[in-house]
Amino acid sequence: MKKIEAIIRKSKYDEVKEALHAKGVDFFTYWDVSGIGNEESGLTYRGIKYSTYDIARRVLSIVVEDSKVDSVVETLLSSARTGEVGDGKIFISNIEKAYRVRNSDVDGGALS
Amino acid sequence: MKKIEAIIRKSKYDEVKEALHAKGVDFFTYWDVSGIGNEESGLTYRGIKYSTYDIARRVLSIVVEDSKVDSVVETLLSSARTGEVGDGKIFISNIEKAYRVRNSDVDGGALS
Amino acid sequence: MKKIEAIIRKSKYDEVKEALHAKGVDFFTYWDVSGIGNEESGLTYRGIKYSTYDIARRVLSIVVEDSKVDSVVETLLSSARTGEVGDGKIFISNIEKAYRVRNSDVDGGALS
Amino acid sequence: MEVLNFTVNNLWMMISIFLVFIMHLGFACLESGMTRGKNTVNILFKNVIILAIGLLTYTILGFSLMYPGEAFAGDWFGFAGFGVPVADADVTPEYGDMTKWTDFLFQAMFAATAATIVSGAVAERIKLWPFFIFSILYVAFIYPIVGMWKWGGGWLHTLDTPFYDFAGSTLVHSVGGWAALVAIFLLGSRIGKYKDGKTFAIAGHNMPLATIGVFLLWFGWFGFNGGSVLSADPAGVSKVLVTTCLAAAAGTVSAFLVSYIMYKNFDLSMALNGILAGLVGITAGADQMGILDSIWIGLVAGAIVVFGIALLDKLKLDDPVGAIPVHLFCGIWGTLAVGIFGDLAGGKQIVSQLVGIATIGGICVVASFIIIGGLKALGGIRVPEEEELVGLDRSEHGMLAYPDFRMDDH
Amino acid sequence: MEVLNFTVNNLWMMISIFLVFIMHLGFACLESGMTRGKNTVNILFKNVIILAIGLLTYTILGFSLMYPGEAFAGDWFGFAGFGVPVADADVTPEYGDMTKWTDFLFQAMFAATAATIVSGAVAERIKLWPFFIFSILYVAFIYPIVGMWKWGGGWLHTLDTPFYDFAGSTLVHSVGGWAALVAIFLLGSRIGKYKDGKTFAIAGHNMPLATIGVFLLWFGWFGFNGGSVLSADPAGVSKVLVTTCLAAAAGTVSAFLVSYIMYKNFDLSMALNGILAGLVGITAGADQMGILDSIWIGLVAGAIVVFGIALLDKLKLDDPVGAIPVHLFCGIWGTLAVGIFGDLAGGKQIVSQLVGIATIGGICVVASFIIIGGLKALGGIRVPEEEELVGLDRSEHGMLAYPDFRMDDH
Amino acid sequence: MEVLNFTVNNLWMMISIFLVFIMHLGFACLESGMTRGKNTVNILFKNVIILAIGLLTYTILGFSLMYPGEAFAGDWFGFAGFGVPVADADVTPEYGDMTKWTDFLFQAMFAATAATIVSGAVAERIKLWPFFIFSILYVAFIYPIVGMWKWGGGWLHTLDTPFYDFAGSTLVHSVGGWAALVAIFLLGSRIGKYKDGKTFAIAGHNMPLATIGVFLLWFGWFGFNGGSVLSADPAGVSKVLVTTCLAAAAGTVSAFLVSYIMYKNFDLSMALNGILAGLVGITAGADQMGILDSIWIGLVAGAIVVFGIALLDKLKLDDPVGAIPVHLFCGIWGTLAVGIFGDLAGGKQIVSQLVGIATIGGICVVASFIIIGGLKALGGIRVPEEEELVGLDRSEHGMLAYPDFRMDDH
Ligand SMILES: Nc1ncnc2c1ncn2[C@@H]1O[C@H](COP(=O)(O)OP(=O)(O)O)[C@@H](O)[C@H]1O
Ligand SMILES: Nc1ncnc2c1ncn2[C@@H]1O[C@H](COP(=O)(O)OP(=O)(O)O)[C@@H](O)[C@H]1O
Ligand SMILES: Nc1ncnc2c1ncn2[C@@H]1O[C@H](COP(=O)(O)OP(=O)(O)O)[C@@H](O)[C@H]1O
Repeated sequence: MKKIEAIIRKSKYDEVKEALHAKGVDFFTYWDVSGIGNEESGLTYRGIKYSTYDIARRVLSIVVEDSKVDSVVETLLSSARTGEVGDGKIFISNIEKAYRVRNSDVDGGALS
Repeated sequence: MKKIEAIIRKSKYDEVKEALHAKGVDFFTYWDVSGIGNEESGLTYRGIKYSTYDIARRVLSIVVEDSKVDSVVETLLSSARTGEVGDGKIFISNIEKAYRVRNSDVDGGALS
Repeated sequence: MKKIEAIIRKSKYDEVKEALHAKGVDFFTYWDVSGIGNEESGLTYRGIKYSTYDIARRVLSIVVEDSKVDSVVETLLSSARTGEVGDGKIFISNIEKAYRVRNSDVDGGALS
Repeated sequence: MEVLNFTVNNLWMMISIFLVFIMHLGFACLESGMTRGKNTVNILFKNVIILAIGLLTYTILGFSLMYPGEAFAGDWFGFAGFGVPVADADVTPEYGDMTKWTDFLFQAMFAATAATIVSGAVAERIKLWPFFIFSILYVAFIYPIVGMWKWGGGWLHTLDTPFYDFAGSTLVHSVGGWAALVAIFLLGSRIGKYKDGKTFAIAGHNMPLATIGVFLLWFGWFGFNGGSVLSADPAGVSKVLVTTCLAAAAGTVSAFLVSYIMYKNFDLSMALNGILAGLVGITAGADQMGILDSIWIGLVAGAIVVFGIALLDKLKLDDPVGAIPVHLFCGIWGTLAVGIFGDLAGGKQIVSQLVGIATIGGICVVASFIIIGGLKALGGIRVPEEEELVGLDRSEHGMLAYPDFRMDDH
Repeated sequence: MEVLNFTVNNLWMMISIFLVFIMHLGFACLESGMTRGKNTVNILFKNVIILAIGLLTYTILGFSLMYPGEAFAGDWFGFAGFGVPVADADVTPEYGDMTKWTDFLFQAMFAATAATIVSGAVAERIKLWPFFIFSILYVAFIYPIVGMWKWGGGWLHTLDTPFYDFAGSTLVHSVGGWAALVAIFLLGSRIGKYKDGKTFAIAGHNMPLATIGVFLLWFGWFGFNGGSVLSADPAGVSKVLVTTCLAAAAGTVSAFLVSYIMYKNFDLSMALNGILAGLVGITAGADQMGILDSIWIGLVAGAIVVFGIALLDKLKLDDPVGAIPVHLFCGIWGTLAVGIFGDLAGGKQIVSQLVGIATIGGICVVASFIIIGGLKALGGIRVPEEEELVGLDRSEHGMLAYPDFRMDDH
Repeated sequence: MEVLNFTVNNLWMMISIFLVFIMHLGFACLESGMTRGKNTVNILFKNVIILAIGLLTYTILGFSLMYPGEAFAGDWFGFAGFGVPVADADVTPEYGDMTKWTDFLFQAMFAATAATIVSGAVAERIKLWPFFIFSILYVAFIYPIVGMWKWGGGWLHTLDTPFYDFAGSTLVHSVGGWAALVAIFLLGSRIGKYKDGKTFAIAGHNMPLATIGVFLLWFGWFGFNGGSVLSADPAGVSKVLVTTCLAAAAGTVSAFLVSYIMYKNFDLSMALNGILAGLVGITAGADQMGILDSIWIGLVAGAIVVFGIALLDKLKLDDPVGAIPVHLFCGIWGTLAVGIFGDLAGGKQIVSQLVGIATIGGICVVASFIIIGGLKALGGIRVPEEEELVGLDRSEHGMLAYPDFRMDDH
């Protein structure tokens, strides 16, 4: 199994979620993070402009079987893209074991 | 070393924490996430029911030595379980190196 | 590529960020977590002292090429340190693949 | 004695000013609480600026348009000249039950309300400049001209059976409500609200803030209705306070129960809207009703608001805070109720009420269409899609509402 | 002249109505701020509905039960019939220093307070329907019947040395406090509050909200105590305002210092409770005290609240917002203080105060036991454990307090 | 008749007390909203305690120092003895237009304001005890002594062309503002505010809270300025209300536009400060100005606040909430404006105004330097760096502002 971690724009979340559902990926976990990268955001507070590189982003963590990785990545790449700097990243890492808490199912059986 | 990431119900957190402590696992990191899975939650806002699959969950990230993995997983499986859909998942992955910032201890020595 | 996950004190964040920038690490993602470890924090609420081991921390997740790992870790170790209990941990794990959403760049090319 | 009487009446009216003033904070809290956290600075900003603009335009010409004087009795339009000249006699009992200063400020505080009602309905997607331009024009011209028809002694006031609107169910609330209706029709719904024929919930971000807002509005309504007696007359004012409170209480209970029956949940936002429904409903006849009348009016208003919210969603008209059900639907209901309940009830009164509702509705709709439609044609009134998704706070203001919020421990 | 005097007194009483009204917002803010974010909608909902219910039941029978008229002087019970009939004379000086409308509404605003006090203590675990049923019964019957004993001219008022309770340390605050005590005894503590013989902190979720609540309560207390003079008498009212403020200030300082000495931290929640302690403490004798008396009463009240909170925890009685130390303990203290300080001080007065405290405490405890115990036996009063853990907002309301809160940047 | 007149005036003054009281909540909300979430409990705590301390010290000696009586007319200092003795005649028309109780409490509510102004400027880094000691000394001695110079009949009042400060642009706001200036000079800026010659934004944590604060301050200002007429005189008070509101509205618009032109964004915090700027600006001459004067004063004040904020940053003086631009700069502007606009305008008046501004500024600066400098020398006034980074809530209070906040769904 692989863990796909996608760091995306918050404003793209709904689109990404629907694209994933359309591909049958109905299981994942997400949370909000700040990202430091190429995108700059201009804020002003009491006359002080501060261009911050800290941008609000959302991380999706999706664990899937190896065979599905490519299709999920493709879905993410297309649905999360605006083409502007700051669209985010996708990182793939290995998951050695997975359990479903409810009934102790393991691995493949635990993912859905 | 392995990283055990457990995605559990927020309402089970206290129980899980105590169970972990009882097993001598006194070190971990947690944060709140939303999970998309089998559980559905019914909310209503101004007459519109929206059944959301986004459920508030908590992730525990516990890095332990290989020998301890099974016992921690067992503890998690039993203490986080309600038996209802939505109890969460546990994912195990590999950690190659660990450091303690305070004194640059590494690996096993850094985990406690 | 490796993922460096550093769990640090929130109050050290600015220093760490600057140290990373000084080393040319301009790309990472961070979020706030609670950590359970050796540090204890005394709070009081309506006369009840509760010494909590849940401390607010910040996680920095930095994906870099293998060659850069050591220098980033060193930078983190020195900039995040106060020497007091609770300075945090650094965990290294393997990343198999990385994509840039904007243009589907992969791996090394996706990291900056 | 006369002077002392004048002092007392003036004192009460000044207090009413303070109360109506605080309604602006009520609106700001309610509207920002019921919308998303990414648009909070925007809503607050609009409410702050509208109040300032409203006070200034009312000074420049609003007051003169709305109260042009006896010379224009029975007319459709009048104007007494720019500014608010205050002669020596204007601060003595000669002027009436209060000084002209008091009179002016009480009316000025009312004026900004109409535009504030709109700001809730168009929230989360309208551009700032077009909104300000619309607000200035609406508060400076439409509100006072329509107000003149009745309160300024105009034609609705001199009908055989005069149109009756004690404190403004129609003259204030519906005037705001009609503009809100036109505005959201021209603006379109927020992204994600209606999709594939289904309605989605877009929950507000801060229910305590919304609750503070509604309580402050009720608090302010003591002055809105109570002050509309225009003197401290004990019998008159205290009766108005009782009818106002009972209608609000009845509106709460009925919105609570109706929404509970319909949707099987205890919906705080419905109960809050129920309070406002009762308050708007009683406003037109607060001085004409007895205890039971008020309770009936409130009960019906509370139900109207629940059904009204559902109706708008059916029509795919997106009103994030329920401004239209509350201010327009209950405003109409309250105005009609004057013909159905209380001392003025009767067929002729109902006709007059309908005439008032229809003509005022007509001009408000037309004016709003022209102004907002014009702005839409000229430069657009809606923020670009990307800005809406990111939130107006970041895109229009470059500021966030909670930039350094901390919840250290979980 | 008489009419003008009437107008002025009535005006002051109407203002007091507004002030007491805003206390309900104060309670809503305080209670929601001092409890967890997962139960916020629930608390706000209770406060909104209770106010509406309180006003309506007081209209239907509360006012008649509490002020049944001269015929029932010295009695334990009286009833003047359903509703609030207002005759023509009732809005003239014949009725007294204010119109009957004003009188009624002022009393009605007081009434809901008692139930609101309970809502804070039972927060985070009580079921909604039983709470509403209890509140209706308590506000409709117990509060007015007990109030009649003193303010309605009943037996406590006609004692040789009449029981004295100026604005309700006992008649309002303790009446709420006793019910709160019984309720939390029957309900049990929140999960996680007491475990293995230890007490755990369950911190509230929003201290600014709690602070707003307490300031609004102080603001409202100007009307609660000041209005209880029942006329605009300059000497009387202004003295009451001074004693009220000084007791509140003294309560703040003493709760701050006592808790600092005991716990070595600057506890905002204690300072806030200290304000309320001083206010409740002075309420029974606000018109009888001098400057120094008020300061003493406040200082003691501030200490009582700090020790009271600790005491309840010792007894494993879980009161999330400190309603019982504030309203019951300081209510008792304030009532007793009338016999110790100020113009009425004396042994006989102490005895009368004790009689009042005891009999009222007795009936409140018994009535609460019957009602709440009955509800517990019938269908249960506590939400299931799982729902409590998940939070009442989600489980009972299907709504969240901050569903779209954003803190974009860290 | 005389009694009734007395009753009415006293009633108005009591209402003004309530309004000025609520300004303390306004300050608490504004200051906590405009600072970071890790220092929120600290700010709230300071505001709560300062009010209590202010009321108590004013009771003990402040009132006597500020209003020592005729005997000290034209003097620099006077003292009428400890406490606030109230003789029988003091609650009758003999005393004046209100009872001594009312007079005292109105002045006491004013007193605490000065220290509260300071608390905003020194936020997020000052230690609690030194702050409390400073506040006690400043409120107990400096504020009343300076106030005596004018309002107590002292030397500024008996100048040939008396210094004029209607409601305290200088006597309250600048007195607080000067101390704030000295304090932040001695304290230094917050970590991270100025670095390598650049200024960084440290955004506040809760803009709705700040907005509530400003609206409540405006609400309170009705009593602050309106009450300073010291009677319910219809002409006088209602005029003051109008000038106050128009200056506030003009300040809003001008701060909005100036900051929009300078920084190209719609800055809510600037608009909010603009409201306060207008209010402080009009305060010295609220009773002397006409409609146009008020608007001019507000427009200038709104611009001053925007430039003032930029100026302080240039000087590396770190004022998190803009207390100094608002209260000091606009306080000076408002005081000068009395010589420029309105009924008193003229060269001699300008000179007197300058004399007042300078002497009061002088003594405030010197006194603040001695007190705060002394505290700094003795034990330090600033929290250790680590505590500042962690936040004062955790380090000084061991409490968090939002310990259990939930935003369940994203
Ligand atoms: N090396 C990295 N490690 C972790 N997160 C990264 C890394 N590089 C980028 N990110 C995340 O991806 C987000 C988008 O990257 P950014 O450089 O702004 O845009 P783009 O990928 O279009 O060049 C960043 O805000 C950050 O959260
Ligand atoms: N493949 C996955 N990748 C990441 N997180 C997952 C995955 N599947 C489930 N989860 C997480 O686990 C939670 C519980 O899963 P759910 O399917 O609701 O219940 P159950 O495991 O009992 O069937 C989800 O809310 C989600 O946060
Ligand atoms: N085994 C672990 N797995 C995951 N996170 C850990 C682990 N051990 C420590 N942490 C994180 O590191 C933080 C600091 O650790 P702590 O033990 O308090 O200090 P120190 O490392 O100085 O002994 C903890 O708050 C926790 O977030």
